[in-house]
Amino acid sequence: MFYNHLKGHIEALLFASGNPVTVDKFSQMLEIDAAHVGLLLAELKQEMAAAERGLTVVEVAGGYQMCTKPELAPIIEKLVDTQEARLSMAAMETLSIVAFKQPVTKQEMENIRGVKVDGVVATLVERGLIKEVGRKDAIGRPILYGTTPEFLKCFGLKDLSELPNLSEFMGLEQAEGE
Amino acid sequence: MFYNHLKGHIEALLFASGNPVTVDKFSQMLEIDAAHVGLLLAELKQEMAAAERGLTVVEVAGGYQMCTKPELAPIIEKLVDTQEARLSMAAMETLSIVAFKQPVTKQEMENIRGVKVDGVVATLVERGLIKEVGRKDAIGRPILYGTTPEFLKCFGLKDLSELPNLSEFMGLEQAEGE
Amino acid sequence: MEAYKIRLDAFEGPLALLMHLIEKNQIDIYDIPIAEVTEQYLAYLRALEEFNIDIASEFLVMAATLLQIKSRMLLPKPPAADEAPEEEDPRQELVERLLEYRRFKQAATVMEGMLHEREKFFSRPPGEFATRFVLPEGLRLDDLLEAFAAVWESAADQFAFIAREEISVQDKMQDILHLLHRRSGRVEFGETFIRSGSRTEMVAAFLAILELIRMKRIRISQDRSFGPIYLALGEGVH
Repeated sequence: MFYNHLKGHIEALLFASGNPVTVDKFSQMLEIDAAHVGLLLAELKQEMAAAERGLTVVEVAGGYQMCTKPELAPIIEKLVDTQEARLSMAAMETLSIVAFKQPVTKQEMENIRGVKVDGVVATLVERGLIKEVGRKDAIGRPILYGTTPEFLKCFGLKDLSELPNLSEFMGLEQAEGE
Repeated sequence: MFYNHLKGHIEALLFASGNPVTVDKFSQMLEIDAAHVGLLLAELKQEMAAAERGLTVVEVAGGYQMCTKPELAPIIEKLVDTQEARLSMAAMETLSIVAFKQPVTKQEMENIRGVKVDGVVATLVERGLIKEVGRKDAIGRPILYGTTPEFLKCFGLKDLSELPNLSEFMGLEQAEGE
Repeated sequence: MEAYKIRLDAFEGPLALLMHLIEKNQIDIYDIPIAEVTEQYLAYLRALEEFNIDIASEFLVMAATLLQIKSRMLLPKPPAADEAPEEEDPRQELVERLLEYRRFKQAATVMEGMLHEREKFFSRPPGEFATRFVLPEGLRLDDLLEAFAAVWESAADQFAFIAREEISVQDKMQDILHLLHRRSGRVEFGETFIRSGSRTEMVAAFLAILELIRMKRIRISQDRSFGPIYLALGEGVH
């Protein structure tokens, strides 16, 4: 391809950014059109698939991110301190409500979980997984919460449409109820 | 080489570490001897030298570190957010004091402006308009500030001699020395 | 009772506790034996009390709800008239809440799995690029001079209170005008018109210039960028 020499540029940009980089951003930085960026990314990814390579490129949060290959996780864990604070079950449940029902108020989360969610919501906001996205047009104009790009990054999602369909879980109920 | 499959491990470890990794550390994590680590690193580096690759491995601080290739620096710079720096009135006033009275200490700027200048001076230094040029031979050896070449560029000046000699006009230096 | 002791404070809320009871007893969620479940639920709350653990109000609200459903279940059903709509099961609302809760519990489990998978991909922390500031363009020397005049003026105000008036601003204004007249109305700004070199004279001179400019008795001009700056007598004030 004519733009082949730009593959190294993409590799370097992915490395330097750390965060996912959008096709638009590549297109703008490299001054080539989006279609070519797509081709270069695909080629790069294919080359990285070789067994003697340790890195890969994943599509996440609307962009592309350079990561180590998942099968190398055990070796990387020797290096990196992976003692990140894990999300409690309460936090995970609340996060799933926000993810599937967004935009959603604290009251709505509390109705589903049957307990106060102030503490958990504060934690999730602090972690950058959810954020205020507006106000509900109701008495008291309560805050509406939604997920952030950081949420997509953490869960390895390209966008929200990649979330499993909530109705699948309902189907499960019905199957069980029969 | 027998250990060839470990090249990807080294690549991934270099990537995930960010910091330089010593040969000993590699040797311990991969459970191979240091000589082999050296060979694998050399091979990795050679492969990365190919034109279509954007990264390289440099030996630094007693270890090996993954970096973008130096010739790609201009493209990497495009990741940097640029922001038009507006100069506040306070910044402009302080800058004018430095310009006409340089070299000048913060205390001297404060005497003229009648307010603390720490924040403004920090901003001007950050923007590259002024810099430390020495120490005043006085109690506490306070830092002296002067303008930078960047300052000249901003104001379209060839050199400092193009500035009107206000300090002479006002005899500031002498007056304060009294 | 043993089970409760082990998990005394393990339940996030009343729905979690109810789900636990339903799962433990392998109850069909669509046909909850409400009397039995209520009894077990209350037994758990009593166990909490025994251990002096504060019971969150949500648990008590749920206890009341359960007791109410139980009593409604005990009421004899009115004879079913053909036309009358079928009466709602008193458990209906609770079942719906439990189903909704369980749905999100399952969603949470699925999401945890996703998180776990994603954690196998190690990324780098974003490169630390300090935001680069593009310096403003087209700044003029005049901007700098104006800024300096402004700051010096306010500083001079402060000095004026403490400085002994050896040379007054008034005197210096006269002096400058005199000098200008003698030099045919124009003096280069950089040229000194300070006579004694004392601090009070400097201050007075600068204030005098500012004052004369304000009164339009003199003008400051510059023929071209970075050219010399001139003081000149104001028009018609010769």
